[in-house]
Amino acid sequence: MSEIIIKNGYIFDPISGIKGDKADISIKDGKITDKVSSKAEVIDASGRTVMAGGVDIHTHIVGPKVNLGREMRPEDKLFRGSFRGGILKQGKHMEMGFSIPSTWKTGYSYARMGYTYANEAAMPPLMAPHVHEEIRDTPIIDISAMPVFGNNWFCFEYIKNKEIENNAAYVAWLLNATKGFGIKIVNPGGTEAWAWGDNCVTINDPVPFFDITPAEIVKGLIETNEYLGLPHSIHLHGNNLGNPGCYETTLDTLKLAEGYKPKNKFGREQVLHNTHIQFHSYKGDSWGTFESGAREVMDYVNSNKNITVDIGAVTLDETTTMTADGPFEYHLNQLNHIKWANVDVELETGSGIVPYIYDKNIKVCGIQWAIGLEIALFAKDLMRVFLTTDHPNAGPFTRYPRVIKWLMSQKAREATLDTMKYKDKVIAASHIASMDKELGLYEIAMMTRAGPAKALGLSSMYGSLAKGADANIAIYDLDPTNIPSDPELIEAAFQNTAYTLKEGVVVVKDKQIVAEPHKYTIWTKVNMPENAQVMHDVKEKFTKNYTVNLENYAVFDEHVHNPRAIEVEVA
Amino acid sequence: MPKVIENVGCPYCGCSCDDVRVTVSDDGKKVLEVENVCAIGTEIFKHGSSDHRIRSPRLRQPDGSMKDITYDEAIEWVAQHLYKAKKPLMYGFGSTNCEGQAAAARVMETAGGMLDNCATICHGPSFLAIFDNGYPTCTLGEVKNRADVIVYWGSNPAHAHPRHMSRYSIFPRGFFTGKGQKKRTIIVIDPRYTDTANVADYHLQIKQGHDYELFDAFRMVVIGHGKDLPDEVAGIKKEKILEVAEIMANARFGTTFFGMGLTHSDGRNHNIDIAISLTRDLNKVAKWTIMAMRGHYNIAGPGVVWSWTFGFPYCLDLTKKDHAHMNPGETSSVDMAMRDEVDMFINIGTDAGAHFPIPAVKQLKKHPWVTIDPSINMASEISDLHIPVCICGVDVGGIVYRMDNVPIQFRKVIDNQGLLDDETLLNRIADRLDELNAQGA
Amino acid sequence: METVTMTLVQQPELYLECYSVTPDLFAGKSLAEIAELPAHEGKILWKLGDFFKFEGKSGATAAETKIVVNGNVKRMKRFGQQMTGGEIVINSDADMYVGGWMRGGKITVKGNADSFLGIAMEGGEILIEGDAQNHVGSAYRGDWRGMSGGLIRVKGKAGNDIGTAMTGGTIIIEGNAFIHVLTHAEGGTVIIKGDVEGRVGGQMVKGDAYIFGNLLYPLPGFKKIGTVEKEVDGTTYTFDQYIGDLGERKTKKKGEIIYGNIYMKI
Amino acid sequence: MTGKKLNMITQRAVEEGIAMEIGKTSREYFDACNIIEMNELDMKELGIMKNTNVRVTSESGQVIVKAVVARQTVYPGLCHIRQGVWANQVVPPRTQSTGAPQYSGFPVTVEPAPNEKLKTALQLVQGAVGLWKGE
Repeated sequence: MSEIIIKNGYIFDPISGIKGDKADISIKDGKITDKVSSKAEVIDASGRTVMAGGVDIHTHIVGPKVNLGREMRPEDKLFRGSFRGGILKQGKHMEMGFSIPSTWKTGYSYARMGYTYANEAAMPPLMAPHVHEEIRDTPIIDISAMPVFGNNWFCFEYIKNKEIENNAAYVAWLLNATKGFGIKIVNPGGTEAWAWGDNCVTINDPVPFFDITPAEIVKGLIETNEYLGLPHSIHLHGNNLGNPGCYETTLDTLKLAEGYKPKNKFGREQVLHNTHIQFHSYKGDSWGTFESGAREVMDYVNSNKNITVDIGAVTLDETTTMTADGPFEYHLNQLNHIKWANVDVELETGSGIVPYIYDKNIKVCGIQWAIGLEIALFAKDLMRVFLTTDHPNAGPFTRYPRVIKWLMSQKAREATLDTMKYKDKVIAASHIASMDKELGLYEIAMMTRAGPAKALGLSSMYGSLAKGADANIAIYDLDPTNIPSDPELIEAAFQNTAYTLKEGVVVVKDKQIVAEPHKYTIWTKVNMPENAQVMHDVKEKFTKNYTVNLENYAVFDEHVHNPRAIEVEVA
Repeated sequence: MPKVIENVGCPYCGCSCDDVRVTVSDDGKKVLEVENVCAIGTEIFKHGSSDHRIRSPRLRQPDGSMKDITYDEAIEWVAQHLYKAKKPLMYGFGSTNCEGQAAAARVMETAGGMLDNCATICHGPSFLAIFDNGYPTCTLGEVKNRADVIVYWGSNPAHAHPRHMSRYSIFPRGFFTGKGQKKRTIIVIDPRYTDTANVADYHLQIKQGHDYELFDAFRMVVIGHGKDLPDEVAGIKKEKILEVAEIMANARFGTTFFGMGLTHSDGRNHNIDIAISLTRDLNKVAKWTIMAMRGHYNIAGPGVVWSWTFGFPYCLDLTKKDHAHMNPGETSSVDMAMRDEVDMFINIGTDAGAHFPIPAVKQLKKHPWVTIDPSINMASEISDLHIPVCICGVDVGGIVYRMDNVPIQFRKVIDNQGLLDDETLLNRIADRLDELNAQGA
Repeated sequence: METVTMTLVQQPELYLECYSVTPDLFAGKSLAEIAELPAHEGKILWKLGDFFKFEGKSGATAAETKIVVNGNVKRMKRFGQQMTGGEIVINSDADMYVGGWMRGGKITVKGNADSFLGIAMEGGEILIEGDAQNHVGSAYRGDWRGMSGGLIRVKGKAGNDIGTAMTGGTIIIEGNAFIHVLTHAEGGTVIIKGDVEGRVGGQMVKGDAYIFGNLLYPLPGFKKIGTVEKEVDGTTYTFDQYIGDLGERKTKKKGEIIYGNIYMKI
Repeated sequence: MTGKKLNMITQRAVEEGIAMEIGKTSREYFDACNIIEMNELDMKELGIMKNTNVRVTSESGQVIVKAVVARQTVYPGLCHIRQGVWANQVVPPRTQSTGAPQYSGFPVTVEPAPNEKLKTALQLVQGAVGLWKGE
């Protein structure tokens, strides 16, 4: 079948340890290989940077909460079309939306940035068919979605009763029913409390009526995850997000992982992934005394190898915040008084949505921006610290190139600081001005593909240019031997690739979408004996408490688009 | 042997009940019996296997009569007319699965036209309110398991959503609501003493068209300005307002269900907008949610599908081809009809002939009119072309969105007997349009 | 100031979107270039020259350019959209979005204007000699930032949603208005010289409404606090002052609660 | 004119829902939808006998329907025609720039018309667009 050779590029592939060597990449039948015939199509990458396709470990791009965000923000689309200088139609469909792009724009934009995999960070199990409908309509990129478990009534009961085996059987059943990828936890216990208008702001606040604490939920789910040996670890958005002083809760939460070791066949080394840690690294006791806690948090992360994090960098845009952390969004809305959506989901989870403007002329926003970057700059091991904006919460994913620019260039950071109204106060409350570290392309490759792929347990398929991996490749118009002194050119290079290949098909050429080949839904199939107790419990809850029949709950096969199962055996 | 199919979704109202039991004939062509379903749902399943069902497209002839044509001919007719029209409008989708709605999006993006759904004359104002003020809501199971105070405002589920009260709101016993109706307080606000008001603890017989004032009054009480209330607001005495506001503020978990009484009266979206503001206020003192009583079993569907496709739930202007525009009042079906803004009309999965004000029907009828619908209805009987299709939930399955935006997977219960489903039909029209566009370019 | 006169020579079959008719887009262009500017009729992309003939000449900048529109352009939308300066005079009725998102300059419509007049306007001046329809100086759907500056004067009457989500600027309706004035407003001034059916200041955080005629259905959320004299549109009158919306959140300035105001002319 | 100005609304009824699914050309739909529900006091004042025909006129049209005392009662001055073909002969298409017509809360004049005949749905709709072939 088809053969391609990418010639003379500068290769950055942390999975293989290649740090900018000039080499060729061979592709055959959609996979990376070591050699191809002379008939192979040649792509000239001389003077360009070659990396594996980007892997986004945490993003909100498909599903009910994302879509309600799209629905409730027509103004996010106003004058953003080509009509007034926006994106001209390139693919099969028009591209709409800025902070919450349409599914079509989402796929096209990721591909143009050289990304080929995205992990949807929160799927309400009851709404799984919706998530899969949107996956079908998101072109080019492979997508996995993580069901949320941190406020699930079944998990509460099993963990409270210390029935890890039953909890594992339930998790396995739900991953299968929803075609989900791994265990997501959002504000453990707090979202259930929010169903009564309450919250859990420390890891020891009891969940109303359930006689369990967030700490117990997190530990129980770590044990469950390692019992099953899932490709990814638990993926945690902890308690008390976004409040001044929350870094202490974060440290308490991270310490819950102490003593746990990863158990899996996928090369994953962490037991806990703490997502968008920028939002969890705030010091101070009010908005007035708000300051960066990035150093304290990263000191802990740096010295504990069983933890990974993603940064959740603030991009200083008007965006839309959305999370399964229902109480957080309510309180955010009490601060900014823009519109507020909330969806509590029976027995499982909740969510909230509030538009938000990270205004460079507001002191707190400036400090938040600094913290996101500090997290990455303090990191000692960038294979454990990943680039995200918690899209769209801290900013749209289409700003990743801008975050890369800030990480690679102190000059760019200073230029942004200079535009802030309260520059001096931002500097006083953060570390950013004193940090002269500038990341290189190898480190960017760690943060954007190799690291996330490894943490997801998928590095044999994604985020790698090693033989046998999917031929997902980004070729950037950036010469590593001659990095431009103007940081804007770095951003421009990462915004639109010279080429993006998805499974060996050129999908972007010269910054334009040129093909929309088939794509996968990645999910985790746990093979384990049926657990009679758990199936009994499931039937009972569906009879008594759910409003959807059990037989209509699991996503029908015909509604799952191109599934690609990651198989796990549990005896 | 007749076959029993369980867990079937009911294609009638926004309750989207998924517990229907249907018995079908041995050959899979006839519905013999339907259980667990309201009186209206029963009729749909019966109609699905009726001998009177239209099974072939029909084209109006110069003498006014209708003549059977093939699907191929019908597809060609629609594609050619869409291609020629400067601003065609496709409207409907109350009775179409999401797959069909996605295919419709493709057709109208390809054609460069207007795309709208029944919400435009129904809960469209609710969308406008959601745009302006958000939507603090929940799934129906939350109401069942937690709610102790229920408000039906301008909605009459006893008639419009026959199983709503028994499955989700007033009567069911849930996890924290083991006593069912006994421990729930039901408040109905409606200018009529409806059959729903008949089962309520409180009926506030509001002066029609003055809901906004009453919401304002409730908000004053919640925020602490109860003493500043006038003696009467919208026909309701101050004492009664204070009493009911107190019940709402003391709820453990409350839900306001609202309907056409708010969306169709003066102020439209503003009546819902202020209801959302009241909901937000109540969350300072209680837990409160709000939900639109969406009419059809999948009328939430197009809003969901088109939001991820284009970013807007309805009233879409796709004429510019590389970006979408939406502004109800301008891009809404009835407004466009009355202003004579469009030059072709496709009525799909609804009956604009019966449900639009007659002046709007007359305006649209000045241009080519296509009806895509399983039934004979007013729209089909005035159209130039009627294309029959499968009924979602009867002879084709698919995903539908319940009134709380929970996706429900519908099953097919009988054989389609040669009828095309919406998705297939629309994709074939889009394929043909692609060809015409390619030839034209 | 230079003047371009555009005269209708061909009526469109449907509605024509005249988003290109702004001093900004005309400035510095020859008449032939102006005639090449785009206009949409449904999905058909036309040129302005397909419908209008052009005379005169444009100025070097928007501020130095005046556009006079002749002929019946009742079925044409979006005149003066996003303009930043200069002037447009329309000697006819005009359709929706006259002066939408306008930032500066002046528009005069000698006849009636349809809905969404001056939507999300930031500055400049609009004068409508006839009536306007709904959503005068309101916000675009979903936006909490409505009209923020400038002046809209409608000599005739207007419909519902006047100054919705307004944050600044002034709207004067010399005739009657229907319902929803300054709903959700956080600033700005609306003067209605005729009668209003109701719903003035609902959900209003801040802002000032002046009503010269009757207000048929006042909202419960407004409370009378006194009588004041105020100069409005050049003349001084005595008003009863009401504050509200007492159901809506309020901001504070120097410890004082700021209310929205309705001034009813005595 | 002997009529009286009333405020009209149109809403869903379960009878209408059932009949609609049977078919809009059915006897059931005809029976379910061509009635106006009124307050007894208004009917007395207008001299309308129960179950006799009346003429309802609005700014945008008129229709003959049968007057009944509302079971789901309306207060004096308010009347209700179930949603559907007959109601839509008089519903004003104005939308207040929202897209939704004035289905609820518009002035109509109701006057006795005991000798006028009710029209079928098809007669009304096809008649409005010049396609009605019957008498």
